[in-house]
Amino acid sequence: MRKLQIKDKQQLISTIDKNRIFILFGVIFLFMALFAPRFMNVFNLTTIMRTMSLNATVAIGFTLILVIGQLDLSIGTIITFAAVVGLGLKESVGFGLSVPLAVAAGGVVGLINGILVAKAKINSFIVTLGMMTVLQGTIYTITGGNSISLSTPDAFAISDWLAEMFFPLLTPRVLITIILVILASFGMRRTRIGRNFYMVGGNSQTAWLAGIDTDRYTIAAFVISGLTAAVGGILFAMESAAATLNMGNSSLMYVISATIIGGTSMAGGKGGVFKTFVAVLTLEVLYNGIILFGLGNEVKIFLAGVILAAVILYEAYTSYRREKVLGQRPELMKELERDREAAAASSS
Amino acid sequence: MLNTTVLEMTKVSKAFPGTLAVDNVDFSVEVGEIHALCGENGAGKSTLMKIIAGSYNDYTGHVYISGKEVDLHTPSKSKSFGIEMIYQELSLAYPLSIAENVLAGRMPMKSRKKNGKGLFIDKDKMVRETRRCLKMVGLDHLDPMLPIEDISQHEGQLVEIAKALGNNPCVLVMDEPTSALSREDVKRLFTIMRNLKNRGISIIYISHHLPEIFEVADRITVLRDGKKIATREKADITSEELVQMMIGHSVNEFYSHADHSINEIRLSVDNLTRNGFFHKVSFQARKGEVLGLGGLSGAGRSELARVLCGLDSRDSGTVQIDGKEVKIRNMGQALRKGIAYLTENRKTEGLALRLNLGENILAGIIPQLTRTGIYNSRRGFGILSKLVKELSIYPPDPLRIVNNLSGGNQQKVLLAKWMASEPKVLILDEPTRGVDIGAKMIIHQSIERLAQEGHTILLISSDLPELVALSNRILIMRQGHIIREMQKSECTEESVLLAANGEGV
Amino acid sequence: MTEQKTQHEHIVQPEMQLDARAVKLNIFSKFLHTLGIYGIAGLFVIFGIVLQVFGVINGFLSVQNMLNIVDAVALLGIVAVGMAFVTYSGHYADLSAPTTMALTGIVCVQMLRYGFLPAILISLAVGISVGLLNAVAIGKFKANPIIWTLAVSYVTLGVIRLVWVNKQIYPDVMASSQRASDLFDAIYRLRFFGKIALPVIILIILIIIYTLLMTRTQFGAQLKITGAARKAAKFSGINVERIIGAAFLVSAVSAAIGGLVVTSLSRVGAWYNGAGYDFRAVTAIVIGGMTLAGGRGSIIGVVGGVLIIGLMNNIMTLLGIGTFSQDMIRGAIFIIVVGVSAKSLRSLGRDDA
Amino acid sequence: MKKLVKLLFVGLMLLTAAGLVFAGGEAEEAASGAVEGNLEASLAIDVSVLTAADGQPLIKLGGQTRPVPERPADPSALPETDPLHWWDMEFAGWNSVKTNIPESPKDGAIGKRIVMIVHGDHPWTTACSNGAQKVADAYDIDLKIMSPNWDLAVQNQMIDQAINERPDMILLIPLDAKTAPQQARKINRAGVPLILFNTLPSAEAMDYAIAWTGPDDFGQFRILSRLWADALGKEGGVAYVQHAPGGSPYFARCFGPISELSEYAPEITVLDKQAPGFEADKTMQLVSDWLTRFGDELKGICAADDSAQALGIFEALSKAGREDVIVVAAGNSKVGMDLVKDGKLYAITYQTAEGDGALAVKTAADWFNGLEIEPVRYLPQHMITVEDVEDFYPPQW
Repeated sequence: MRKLQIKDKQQLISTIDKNRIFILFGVIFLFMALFAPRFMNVFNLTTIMRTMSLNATVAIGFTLILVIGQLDLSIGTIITFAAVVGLGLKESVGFGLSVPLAVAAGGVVGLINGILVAKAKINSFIVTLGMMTVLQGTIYTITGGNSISLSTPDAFAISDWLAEMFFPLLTPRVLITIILVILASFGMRRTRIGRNFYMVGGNSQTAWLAGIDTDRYTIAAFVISGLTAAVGGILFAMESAAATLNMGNSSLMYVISATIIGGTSMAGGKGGVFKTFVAVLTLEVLYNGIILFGLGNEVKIFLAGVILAAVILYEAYTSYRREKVLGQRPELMKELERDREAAAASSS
Repeated sequence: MLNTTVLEMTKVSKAFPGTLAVDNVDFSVEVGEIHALCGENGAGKSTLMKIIAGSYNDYTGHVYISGKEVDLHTPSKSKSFGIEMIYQELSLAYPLSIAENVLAGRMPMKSRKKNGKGLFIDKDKMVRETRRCLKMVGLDHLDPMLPIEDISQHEGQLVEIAKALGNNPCVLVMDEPTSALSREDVKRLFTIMRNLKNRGISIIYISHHLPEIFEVADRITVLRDGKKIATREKADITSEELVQMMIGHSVNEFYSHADHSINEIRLSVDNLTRNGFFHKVSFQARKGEVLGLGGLSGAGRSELARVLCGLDSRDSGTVQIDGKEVKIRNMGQALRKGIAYLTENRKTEGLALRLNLGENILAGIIPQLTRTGIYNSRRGFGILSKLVKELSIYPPDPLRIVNNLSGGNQQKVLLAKWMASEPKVLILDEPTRGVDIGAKMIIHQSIERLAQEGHTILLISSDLPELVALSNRILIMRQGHIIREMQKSECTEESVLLAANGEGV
Repeated sequence: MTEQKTQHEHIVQPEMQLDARAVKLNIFSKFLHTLGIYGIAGLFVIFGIVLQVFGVINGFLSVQNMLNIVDAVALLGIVAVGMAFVTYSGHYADLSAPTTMALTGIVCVQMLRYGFLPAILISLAVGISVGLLNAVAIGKFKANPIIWTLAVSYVTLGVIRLVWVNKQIYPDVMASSQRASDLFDAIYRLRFFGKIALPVIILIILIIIYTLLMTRTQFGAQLKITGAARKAAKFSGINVERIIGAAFLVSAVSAAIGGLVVTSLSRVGAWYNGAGYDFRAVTAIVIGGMTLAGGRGSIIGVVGGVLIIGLMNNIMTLLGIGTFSQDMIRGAIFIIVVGVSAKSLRSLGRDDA
Repeated sequence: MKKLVKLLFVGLMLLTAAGLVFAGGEAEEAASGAVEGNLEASLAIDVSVLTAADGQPLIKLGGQTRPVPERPADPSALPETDPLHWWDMEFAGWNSVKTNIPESPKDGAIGKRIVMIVHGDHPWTTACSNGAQKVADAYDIDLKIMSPNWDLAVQNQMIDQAINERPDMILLIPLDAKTAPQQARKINRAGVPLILFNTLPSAEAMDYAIAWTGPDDFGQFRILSRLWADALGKEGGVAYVQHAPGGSPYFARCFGPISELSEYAPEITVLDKQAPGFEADKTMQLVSDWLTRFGDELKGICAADDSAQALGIFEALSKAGREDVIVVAAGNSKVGMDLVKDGKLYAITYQTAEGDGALAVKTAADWFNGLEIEPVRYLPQHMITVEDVEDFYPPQW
């Protein structure tokens, strides 16, 4: 009986641990729903969804990058790059061609990152840091320092269409994001290719020995990261009907924070797209509530930092604890308990 | 038994920058045989096997499988010919589940058609298939969805074996599969191997453990310096001949039986307990004594050592050195009190592989080399050159990166690190694991000399001849308790083994 | 005994190993290996001289220009040599450096009302306490350095902005006396011999102290082993928690000093001071030959990396290359230099994988 | 256990649904109940007596407009040195075709609700908000200020939220000239009156706003450049330290002077222009390198920022012992004005931060009061030199 209880308690803790992002989301959402003025209405919730769209899309690829145990610091500039390419080419080739080109551009940047990481074996932190600088320069050069806007009726039409709520909480852009999240989440969990990414991140040596082409998966992860960043960027730019030269800059730190808060570990092999998505939603609900309370960005930055720090500390502390008890022998623990009981019995 | 050759390699070579690791080797494996591969560390065994497993794409020579010439340039290619390899170091993905590790690269997919390629993973089938594989190695009590990081190390080793068996291989390569296994598990493994053999599966078996080889192998091939020396039937060769072929000349004796004088008590441990790891351990060790710690893997010996040197915390009990109680909270304090610990995991815990020989040897005595706040590694040069010479570390170049040394020399570097710190009590945890015979002898002689000089040695070893030969007394641990103390006179390989298994008187 | 010894010498055979000297290297990585980062710096100088000889640019080879380069990178150097300890310890980078700089600066300006020296001491203490947060979480609990320092930088930024309500404060307004304000102003502007600025002197002092610290002290020697193999260091009796913590403290000290310098330069205490110095410092450190894996590189190398960045900017501006193209070139050179040096280390067998 | 989590989730969903039904209807009613006599009371309020923190009048209307030349057929075909090349940017809004602009209620500004969305946190923004608040207080307007911290996605969200609150007016500083059209259009389509201010948006955005108010960057810099050219003796080489790319200041504070001087002082040659960002040390290295490269040729520097950039410039100049280089810059930060007072900076433009916010609110009030609003309202144009710099102390930020 006793043993069962201990097991249940441990199970409870591990279940809570695994689902902590959902609980965090629930708590923050409930708090805002109860106390934040004008929070619970269709319009505001749709606003949250709309704002979340960019970072949620970008975070799909970034989660994949963390799952394979790498880092991609260039996602922020890829967002901008895709936006600039997509909108800049629209005049000459139309959206029908410029949007795929923009997405492809993101993919190409990811491909270069991936090849440098997988084949040239340079640390991804360095490759993507360098790529960030290169891309920023490229963006400024091809635009001549000029943001791009599309103030034509067809551009406005697409922009309006993307932003229009056709169902509570859903706009086409949000729907695209959600579809991508569902596809990626399902693919990562249920397909062999998806599981292989985890294998590569969990132990690339094992993966390679199991006949998984780790280089190809590493490159693929960077390409997907580039693609999702580009998709996020171009959709965002189309809805804004403009591409500014730093529109993606704030996404980098945001996406890193959200992915970590969502429970994906920097060490690789752990985490999931859906959890990251919920983490993005959580942050977005929090930020939205802060604005509704009339509080400033300083509160927002501070709270985001505290939550992130708490999550990291919690995770570090659990693995610190786990290391302490790793290898404990159950029969000896039982023996200890028997001794204690005996001692208690004899003293009473 | 059909006497057909399943795998044949002719004139196979593999060069690393600056050296020929495998030099023009011919090697063949018959259907349904257990073929042992012997040689010292660096003889080229592992490289040869990695060629078979498809780890290199730039070897030269020819490989034939069932008479057909093939290229084994990637692991997946080798797998497609039914070659499976079990690696010496665990190659499991720790955050992932057992099932995913066992079925790595061949996850079952849902599909309407039979054997058709589906898109999604069939989870039920995955669990079923994993259970089947685990059952072969006696791990069917484990939940296949448990992540590897939640199971113990020797279970991990068995999972590794289950993984290879699950692929229905026709050639199975085992690179020191028993080094982390307990005696029971080794027995079970040998049974599995014989069963496989009877089913016509060929096994290539690499081990340093000669008794094991003579127990299971049908044929033995010896490599030395990358060249093949000979292939013999087991019946045609004796242990001494085999050793001679491996090291190139004959040795008269493995171990000397020095008699240690018994002095005053140096280390006294009383009721030491770490909850869940070992309970109420008490013993005493004298100056100049080699105290052996026998037992099966997982009996709590390494855990005891870790607590003694402050790497883990204790829950109760006392430790005295030279009659004074010491409270040790970390390894730095342990060193100051005169306790040093040579870890069993050379590559992860023992050495900084990317640093050079000198830096590694001096790593433990940095405080001693620091005077008035100034650290000068040159002060350690005397100790360094003395130790390098004493242990015949090759090459004797203090600037050589340790990663580029052979396993035996790495182990010598590790021992040198602790000899440099001149400890009162030196705990050696598997000091000769995975080490070639030459290095092993040098290490043994150093241990004896240390004892003669008055150091107290706690020797943890699963190598029974070594344990029996070197120890003055042996304490047997089993499941976290010391269950017996054996004097030198009553120690034989057999008696120790029986005691460790909880049998015998 | 002696008999046995001779026997050992027999047993020791020429073993298989990678012979470093036989490894074929391409010319560039050989060059990089022998001369290190100063080889590249030398290449840049030669390039500059050639350009000047052919009249493409002028004024490159002058004392004043070289001083300008040093002046311009002194601040980056101060931050980078400190953060180098973090990289050396195998913990990538200290992303909290920029906000540590801002915090130190704004606290110092705020405290100028109590006089110059108290302000400096208090603010340095505050800056270093940020490092203490990193030291505990990363040293003791093994939190991931990148995201932990990122979180700390968020928290610090939040604190600065909450306390000073998004305002910036001025030393001459806050100071109790003109003297305090002038002294604060002089942190950046004081010049020795009319040429060499105080930050350069600070940098030189830091280089000397840090080099000694890294190569000549117990801490440095133990840090190297900790950086190269944390577990092995722990098993060698090194208190890795304290060593790693100390590395983050050194980084915080440097960032705090850098914060004072940058605040003195811009004459305002504000939350955005120091922005961008995290990635810039990493760039310099990595170009300077320190690998992210830890335990390899030197302070002198990092200074070389800093100088290369200065030289690169100088030559590109002298050539009249625009800001935008400069970014592209900088990023590309960064990847190439690091890639080649990583490759040469690998082929020398000095780095795994 | 999993069930529990699922239950929690389902509960949340239900709660959300309930909330949607509950609040699903329209957001709050527009506030302003027209009070009798409100208009007269509003019109009677005189905000011209208000002063900014620097002692200058907060709002100085009239005399700030300047002649708008004819738009050339294709401005971009002209060279960059031609002033008319910049027509679309410089005179954005003057020939806008107003679309779907709401009628003024003409019931007075008192008691109205205004949401002001700025671009991000900065001491400048704080001063700007203070100015806006002063005018709002004078009119008893309920002013709510939101700051998106320089993030476009957040600014878009704030626009949505502001629309959701149904205020009487939205005041907006677009994060970028080019994002303004769609943002303005969105507010316009929601039927909320809009005034854009500070950042000069693309011309299209002006169609959807009642007006734009703010500094005349091009105009200011044309005046500044003439002053500068006179000091330079209308000859010699000059260089430009540019604003960060991605907005009108990047062009106005560099090509404004260049195009103006191409006519006014054609002997002045442009040696280089670079955008090192707003960091003193980077600017210092840039200018040091310029001094090495151009030597005595370099006679003047025009900077887009009078604090960090200007400090970097003077550090470089003092190191090289070049007291003769004439430097002008934009803005009147404390640092910049100190430099003017010390006789280092030759001239800076007067960019009143408080006035910027104040003018926007004042224009809104005028609209509520039913007054005629010109499409573009400029802040006063003034150059601060050593002669009158004392009048602008204490600095606004």
